[in-house]
Amino acid sequence: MSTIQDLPLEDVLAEKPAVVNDFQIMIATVNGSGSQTANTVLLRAMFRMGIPVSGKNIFPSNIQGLPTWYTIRLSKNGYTARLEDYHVLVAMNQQTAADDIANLAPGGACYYPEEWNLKHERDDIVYYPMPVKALTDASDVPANLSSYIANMVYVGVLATMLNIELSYIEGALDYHFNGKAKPVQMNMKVVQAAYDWAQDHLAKRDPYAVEPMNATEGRLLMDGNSAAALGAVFGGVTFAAWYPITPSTSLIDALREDLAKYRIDPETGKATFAVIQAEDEIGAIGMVVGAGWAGARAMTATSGPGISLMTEFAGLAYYAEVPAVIWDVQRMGPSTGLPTRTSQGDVLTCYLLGHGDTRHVVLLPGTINEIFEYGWRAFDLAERLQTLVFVLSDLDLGMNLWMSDPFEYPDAPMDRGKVLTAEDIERAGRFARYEDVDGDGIGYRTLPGIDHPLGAYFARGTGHNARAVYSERPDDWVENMARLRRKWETARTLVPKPVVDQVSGAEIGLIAFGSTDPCVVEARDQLSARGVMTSYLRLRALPLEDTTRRFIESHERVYVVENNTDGQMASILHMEYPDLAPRIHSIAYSDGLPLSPRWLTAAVLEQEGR
Amino acid sequence: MSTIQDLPLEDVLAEKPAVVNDFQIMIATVNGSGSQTANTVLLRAMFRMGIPVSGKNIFPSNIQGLPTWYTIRLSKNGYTARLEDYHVLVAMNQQTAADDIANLAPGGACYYPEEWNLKHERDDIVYYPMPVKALTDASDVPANLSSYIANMVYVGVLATMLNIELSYIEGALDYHFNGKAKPVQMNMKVVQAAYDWAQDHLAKRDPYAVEPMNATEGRLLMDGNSAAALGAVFGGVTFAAWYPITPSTSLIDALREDLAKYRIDPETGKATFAVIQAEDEIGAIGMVVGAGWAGARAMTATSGPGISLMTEFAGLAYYAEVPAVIWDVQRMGPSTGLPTRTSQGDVLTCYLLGHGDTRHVVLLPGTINEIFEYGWRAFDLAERLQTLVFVLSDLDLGMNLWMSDPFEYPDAPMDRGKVLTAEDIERAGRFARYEDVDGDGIGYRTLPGIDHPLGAYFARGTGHNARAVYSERPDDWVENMARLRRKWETARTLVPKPVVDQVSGAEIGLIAFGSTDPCVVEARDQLSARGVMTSYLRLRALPLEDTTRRFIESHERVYVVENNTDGQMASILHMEYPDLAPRIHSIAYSDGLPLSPRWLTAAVLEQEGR
Amino acid sequence: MAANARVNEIGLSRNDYKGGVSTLCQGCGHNSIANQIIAVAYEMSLDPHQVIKLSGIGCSSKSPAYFLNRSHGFNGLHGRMPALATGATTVNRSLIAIGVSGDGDTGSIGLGQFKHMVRRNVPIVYIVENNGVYGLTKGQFSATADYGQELKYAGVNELPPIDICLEALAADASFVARSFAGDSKQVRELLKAAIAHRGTAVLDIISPCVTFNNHEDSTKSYAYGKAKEEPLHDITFIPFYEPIEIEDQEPGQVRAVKLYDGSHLMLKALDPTKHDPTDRMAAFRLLEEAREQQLFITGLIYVDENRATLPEISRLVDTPLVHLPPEKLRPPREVLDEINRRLTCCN
Amino acid sequence: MAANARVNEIGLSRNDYKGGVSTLCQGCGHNSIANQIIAVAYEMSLDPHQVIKLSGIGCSSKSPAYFLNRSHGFNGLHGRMPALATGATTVNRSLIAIGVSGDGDTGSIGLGQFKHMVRRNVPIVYIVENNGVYGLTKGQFSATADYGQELKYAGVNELPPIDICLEALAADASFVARSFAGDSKQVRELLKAAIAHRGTAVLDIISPCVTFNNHEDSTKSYAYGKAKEEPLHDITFIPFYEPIEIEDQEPGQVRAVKLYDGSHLMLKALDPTKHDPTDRMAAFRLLEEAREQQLFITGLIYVDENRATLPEISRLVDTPLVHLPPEKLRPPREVLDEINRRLTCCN
Ligand SMILES: Cc1ncc(C[n+]2csc(CCOP(=O)(O)OP(=O)(O)O)c2C)c(N)n1
Ligand SMILES: Cc1ncc(C[n+]2csc(CCOP(=O)(O)OP(=O)(O)O)c2C)c(N)n1
Ligand code: SF4
Ligand code: SF4
Ligand SMILES: [Mg+2]
Ligand SMILES: [Mg+2]
Repeated sequence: MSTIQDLPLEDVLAEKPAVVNDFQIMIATVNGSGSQTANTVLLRAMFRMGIPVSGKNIFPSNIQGLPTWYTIRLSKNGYTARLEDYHVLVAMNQQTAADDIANLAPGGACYYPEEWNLKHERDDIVYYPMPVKALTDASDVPANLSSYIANMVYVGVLATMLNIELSYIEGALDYHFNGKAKPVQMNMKVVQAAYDWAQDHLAKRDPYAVEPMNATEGRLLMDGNSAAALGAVFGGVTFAAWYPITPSTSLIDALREDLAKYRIDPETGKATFAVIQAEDEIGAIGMVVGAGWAGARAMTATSGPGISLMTEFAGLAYYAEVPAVIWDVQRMGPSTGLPTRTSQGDVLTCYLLGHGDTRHVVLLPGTINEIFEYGWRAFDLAERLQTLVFVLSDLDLGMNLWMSDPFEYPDAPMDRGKVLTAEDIERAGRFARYEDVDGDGIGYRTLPGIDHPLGAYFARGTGHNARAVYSERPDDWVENMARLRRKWETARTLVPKPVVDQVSGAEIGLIAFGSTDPCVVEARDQLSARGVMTSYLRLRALPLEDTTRRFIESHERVYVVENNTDGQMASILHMEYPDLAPRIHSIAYSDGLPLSPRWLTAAVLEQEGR
Repeated sequence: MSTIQDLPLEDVLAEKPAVVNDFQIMIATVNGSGSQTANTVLLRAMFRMGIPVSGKNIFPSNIQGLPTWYTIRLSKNGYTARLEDYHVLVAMNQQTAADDIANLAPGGACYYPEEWNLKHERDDIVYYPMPVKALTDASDVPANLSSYIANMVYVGVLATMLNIELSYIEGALDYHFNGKAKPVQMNMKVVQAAYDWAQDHLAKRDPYAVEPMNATEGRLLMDGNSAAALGAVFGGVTFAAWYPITPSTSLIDALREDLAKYRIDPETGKATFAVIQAEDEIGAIGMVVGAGWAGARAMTATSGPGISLMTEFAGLAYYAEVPAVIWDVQRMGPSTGLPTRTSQGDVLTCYLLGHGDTRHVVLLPGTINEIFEYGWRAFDLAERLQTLVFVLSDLDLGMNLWMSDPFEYPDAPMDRGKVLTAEDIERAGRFARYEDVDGDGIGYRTLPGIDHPLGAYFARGTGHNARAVYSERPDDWVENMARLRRKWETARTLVPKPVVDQVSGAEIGLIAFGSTDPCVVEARDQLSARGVMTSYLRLRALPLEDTTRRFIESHERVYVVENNTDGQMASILHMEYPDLAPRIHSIAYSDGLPLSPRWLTAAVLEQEGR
Repeated sequence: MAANARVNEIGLSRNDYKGGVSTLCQGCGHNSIANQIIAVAYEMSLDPHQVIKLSGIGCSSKSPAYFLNRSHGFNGLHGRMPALATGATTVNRSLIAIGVSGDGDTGSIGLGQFKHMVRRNVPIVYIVENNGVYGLTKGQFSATADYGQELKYAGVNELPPIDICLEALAADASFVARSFAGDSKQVRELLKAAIAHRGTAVLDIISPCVTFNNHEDSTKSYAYGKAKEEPLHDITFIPFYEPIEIEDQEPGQVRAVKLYDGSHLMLKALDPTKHDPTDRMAAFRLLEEAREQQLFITGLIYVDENRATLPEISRLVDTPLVHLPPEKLRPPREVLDEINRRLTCCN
Repeated sequence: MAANARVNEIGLSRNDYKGGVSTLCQGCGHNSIANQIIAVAYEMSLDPHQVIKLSGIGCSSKSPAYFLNRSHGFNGLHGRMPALATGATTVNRSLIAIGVSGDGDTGSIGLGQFKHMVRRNVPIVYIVENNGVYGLTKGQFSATADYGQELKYAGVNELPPIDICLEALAADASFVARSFAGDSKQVRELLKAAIAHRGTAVLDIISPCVTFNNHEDSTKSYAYGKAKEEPLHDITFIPFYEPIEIEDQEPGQVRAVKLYDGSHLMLKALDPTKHDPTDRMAAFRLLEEAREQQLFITGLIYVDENRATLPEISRLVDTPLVHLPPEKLRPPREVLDEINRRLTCCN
């Protein structure tokens, strides 16, 4: 086994006191090597120590053998944005090791398999070789299974070197394997061996360490896709149709699991739901629209390419006024783009999806809690408004683990919207599907199967009058579109309001949405440290409502921060508020990774000319 | 046969002197009744008399038996917009006769089949019964064919009553039947009989008449779809794939005819082109993209629903940088909407088509000449820019007959863009498909079949670097998108510039595009008569270029006029020029019909508070 | 006694099954089919409120507006009715779905969805009103057009036809039948069988387009020699035709039906004593042979009453999902509490 | 003598036909197929510059990056490669198109395009690397998955499989063959025949997914009884496998191939003395029988060398359209003058 090398690190370390609970770990592996368990166990162990953490998986679009990076950020201040720097590197991928090491922050620690016989080229970092092969070989796990647990070596080594009590690791493993003793034990054996080895062989020469805190009590750690699925279950979803696509697939996987758990009829053992894997996204949304029309709470989940394929049906649902929920877990576009990288690039697309004069309600959750909430609330909105509701998540929110407060039970019964019964029609003596009885632009609908001679109507994407009869009359068209406009105004009053932190005296406002929230939160602190006070409005839905107008009016300059190339939300604000457009500026960037606070701070300072 | 009734019309007519070459005729029929020949013959006859005319067909989305209206406007001033009023009614559809007559302008003339025994309820119009059945029965056309020519009765009657010499009718018939004597003769017989009958039996009691002028000499009368097809032929199109959809179908019909005429290789008798009817629009655009990639000048034509289905491929072509041309002959949306009514509702859709950060070049022809020109120029632009070029026409431009100056032969050889030969590569010793060698954002491409070991590249919609190699690297993505942005800036300099009529001292500017031009032209005269001077900019392409910015800057208020509900072009201007957005106002309307000058004048006056 | 006065088992008159006035061409086969649907629904005493009518886009797809006004209808997108049907019938398994499509709708743009619907055995009577052309867009070839057929505007079709029945069979259809719009009796019989069928019942009904499929030269017909008149008018004139109606056909017999333009369609009624419709291989053979002989087999070609339907595969509760009360849909507060407890730090 | 030093008839070494390094899983059948394409292209002395490689999206669709680096490639959209191929081969009829797709790509999302491409007889070698799952999206069932098959994450498949060969046949394919990725020799032979074929050559190659199609229970196999170990890790760990390779198979023989997880695939090599591949009816029978016996027929199932290809139907000039000089494309000025003359008022 390796001996400890002596490096002239003193100059670096001398200046650096211990850095506790405030750094980033980067674990570089290849995909298919099973590191995901090791990484999330590490993350969860520190979370259970009470330390605010966040983890991001940067993985390739293939199944096996390509570089994958996992970052774990610890932040005693509770920041969860992506840091550009990393301070502790676990280099498990020889292919990328040179780059990985080159980018390690000065003073950082580099763990790597000693089999590499790595040349220690940088003298401003600490190298820690790990006997990965030796330790796995030495484990009493059956030989054919030993490679399964190789990654546990770095878990054990890091536990020693960062000062993580093994009980936390064991707890995390227990959580990961759902309490199954055998895999927990087998993995723990390797962890323990590595831990012991490190105790004996490695001397701590870098400043990075963890310490228990009390900042995660009562919080949970979950990925957005799982939260969305759970939300949908509590939203009473009865129908989901989908077609697999990264990064939305795990949403439906979770949904199927949750439904099987919580929505099997106890009396009959049968399903109170159906989940259908369609042959493509046109099929998926078509099924969902059919189900929504028939009265179900129906949803699909997809990503950009699927959204593109749903364009025509989105227009039909808009114009025939069929409720359904579409989750777009965004990835990089245009086109197939980067299937395993994050972006907020579908904002304009979803908002306007469909040819002709089409415009959709879009929810923009920014936290795991909100994702859960919109998971059920989207159905209420869709049925109330009788239209599609898009929920925009993204790969970062959807597939990475985030801290969250516990989920809150829906605060009201399900709102099934305006659905007439046979009795209602009997009483009224008439029924006109698209009549604006209440002045809110929303007609009353009936469901197939209603037992009344006047109960049926004919849904279609072609021009129709208030009685749902085919019509090419100019006035019918104009009236119908005017009613849809009124419905849009109603939607403004029903969608979630933005979250505003208005700072008195702040000249500039920041507007953001979705997964960029952690970045904005941290950058605002950095900016304020530089003397730039900012207000902050986090959009949570389209159409916009008046809070946003007032926010913009009350700042001289407003920067719209988003993780795409074209500044799509800024464009929407420009087109919705032309009178305010000159003060609305875009700060947009997209390279596949979550936005970093350092970048945002610099971008704002630059635009502010500071 | 009918006798002439006496009506107390004197009060109406007394005030009205003869109205010559300045009124609108409305012919109400049912579709499938074959009136199209009669109507266009009438239109063309008057055109050949030297009178500026325009004709609009308002037809239902079925094949037989539903109401259809055809309007012919005569305007000695050369106006060609749709008038809301009509002054001469040919009522051939009993189903709509009541409404048709009710809407006839006071003092107008109503022709109808005497078989109806119509009650003459209005005393402010003139009724002229026509013995349609009697005259067709009396014709010596074989009985089984007589209904084919029934509509010629009103042609003959109108010829008498409006004062059209039969030689013009005959000339128009000759044109219509491509010089084939037999159908011309048979139709003329009925025309003549009706003409004679009217001479004998009808006394002129309304003021509407035509007189030869000299305002159409050297001009032609054509529908936009035919002009587009012809333009494409002169653009050297080699490949078209399509799927039938109203109102774009006749574009491809014309293209197939023209290609068969002008593009059969004289030596071999074989085709220098392929036109493939795809199984749907996804197939159509896929074939076109495949053909464009392989080096062909490839095009498709469709309408809104087809555009929706092309979304995913549009994103691929944008990002893989494949040239091709897409004609969108717009109809009413959302959804299937009104398939046989006109709209400019796909502007935003086409501009942004595709998920992710996608943005397309869009040409906006406003006249038949321009349609022809863009028919060929779109290929030059597509190949020069290596991207999709959308050409937005609409049902009004595409399917109705318009006057036009003769077509101009392309002013330059075909621009096939940056295509490397094997020799080029041999010379350079290298080839990198997406490298920005010239700083204009446009790389050099090669075509399959190039005979050089370094000549091949791999096209894809996923992330790639300058050498077209798959890449997930953040910097590759960012560089590629930055280059596409540069290409976009290059596009600005290459697309057709707007046409500007800047009126000194005009406070307000009007911006329009496409088929609304005639409406704007006429409304400007009406406005100036009301003391409102306007400048006018007609957009001819997206991306915008600086002329438009300067135009907006030089007016306090700018109104963007468009035939859709949401004011889509106004939105684009808002998002592209946020600094100018407050002065950019939307005037948008869409009811399936072309915009009327009266409506526009009123809308501007209202917004101006006058 | 007027027909209207009569009522069926559930007390409805034939009129109660009517639809709006057709806007299709006079003589269009699609109208005959709509009429047979009305007749069959009346005769079978279907509850119209339990019926849903679905369609794509096309002349054929307009049909649902012309029957069963008391039933909910959804005129969807071109070629995409199968998806709508899949969703609707899954969430309400008590509905009887009648889908009407065209050959363009099903065979061209919709082929993929059609086959996947068949494969899932979605409970629906899926009627293809097959005329070999795109009627509504004025006469282009559809994917079922005869090889070598000539149309005025579309030219000559050089592609082999897609056989809807063969496609259904290959996709494991549980019910495949073919008929001719003019054979009211057979259409009615097959409609009844289809409605009684549990899964997807594919009914390919040849329904000539009087307006655009006026082919003079068709592999379906013997040559029609009439010298063509010089056209006196253009395509915008559409003559009126009487619908074609044929008499009862003897099983096994081949019959030539004269179409509007004088061309002929060759039909052969299946002989049930000779063909076992539960034999898949026999069904393939039948279709392949008919193809070689350039004639259309009519009748019930294949049926499998045992294949599980999509709601069955999905192991749904018996109550239609859309009728489940809120308490069956939203788990109680305690369940979320328990989830939170399990998830939150640091148990 | 090193293999690299050898050159073929056009002076290229085997290396000149190589592609990039594969990023597929070790042992993936798709890699074997890519290797056979390299071998065949080399042996047939194909000019790589005249080859285009096309694909959809999926692990299989990545393959074209791993062979024939000197050929142009287009990695298109999921399920939409047929359209790209149709356009490209029509405008350049001298190209040899090799398309690689997956069963999800062709059988699920792409079924419609696939069938219409086949129907048009587009000149292309169309390979389906068929593993019954979606590899790239991690193990859902595709439309070709066995009935009753169980996957770890996707559960049990309750739908009948789509048979790519049967689908091709029903759509009037002019060349239909099936093989197994591990049978290099047969794959090579069929590839050669396919490349030599003028129209669409459909090659359905069973290519097991080592990572996700590790089914223990499959209608393709006899039961695999091994008691399952408690999983030590989750799906993110993917073991390395050696590619499966079988020895030459006797015609007519049934062979069970052991897959990575111990399950078995039943293959039956066609006996060319017993099966006439020009007999369409026989081909249907063959596929239907194999289906009933739950085994896979491998070999050339159907071929029709006479069917016209799309470029032929389109009556194209011999010169590829993309090579036509400008003067063949843009009619001269006089033509437009004449058109203007004819159109303008008032002749
Ligand atoms: C996406 C889309 N593409 C094209 C159309 C235009 N379109 C309407 S009906 C039709 C064809 C209908 O043919 P078929 O299904 O055979 O019905 P038929 O009219 O012959 O009864 C087409 C192409 C459309 N509505 N939507
Ligand atoms: C429109 C669209 N939907 C979904 C996806 C996601 N996706 C990528 S590959 C794939 C399935 C591939 O399966 P298959 O064709 O069988 O190839 P394999 O990976 O098994 O070789 C899917 C669904 C996509 N890229 N595009
Ligand atoms: S066009 Fe043909 S299919 Fe359409 S309604 Fe008329 S006859 Fe029927
Ligand atoms: S996941 Fe399966 S199909 Fe994909 S590369 Fe791995 S073994 Fe092959
Ligand atoms: Mg049809
Ligand atoms: Mg697969």
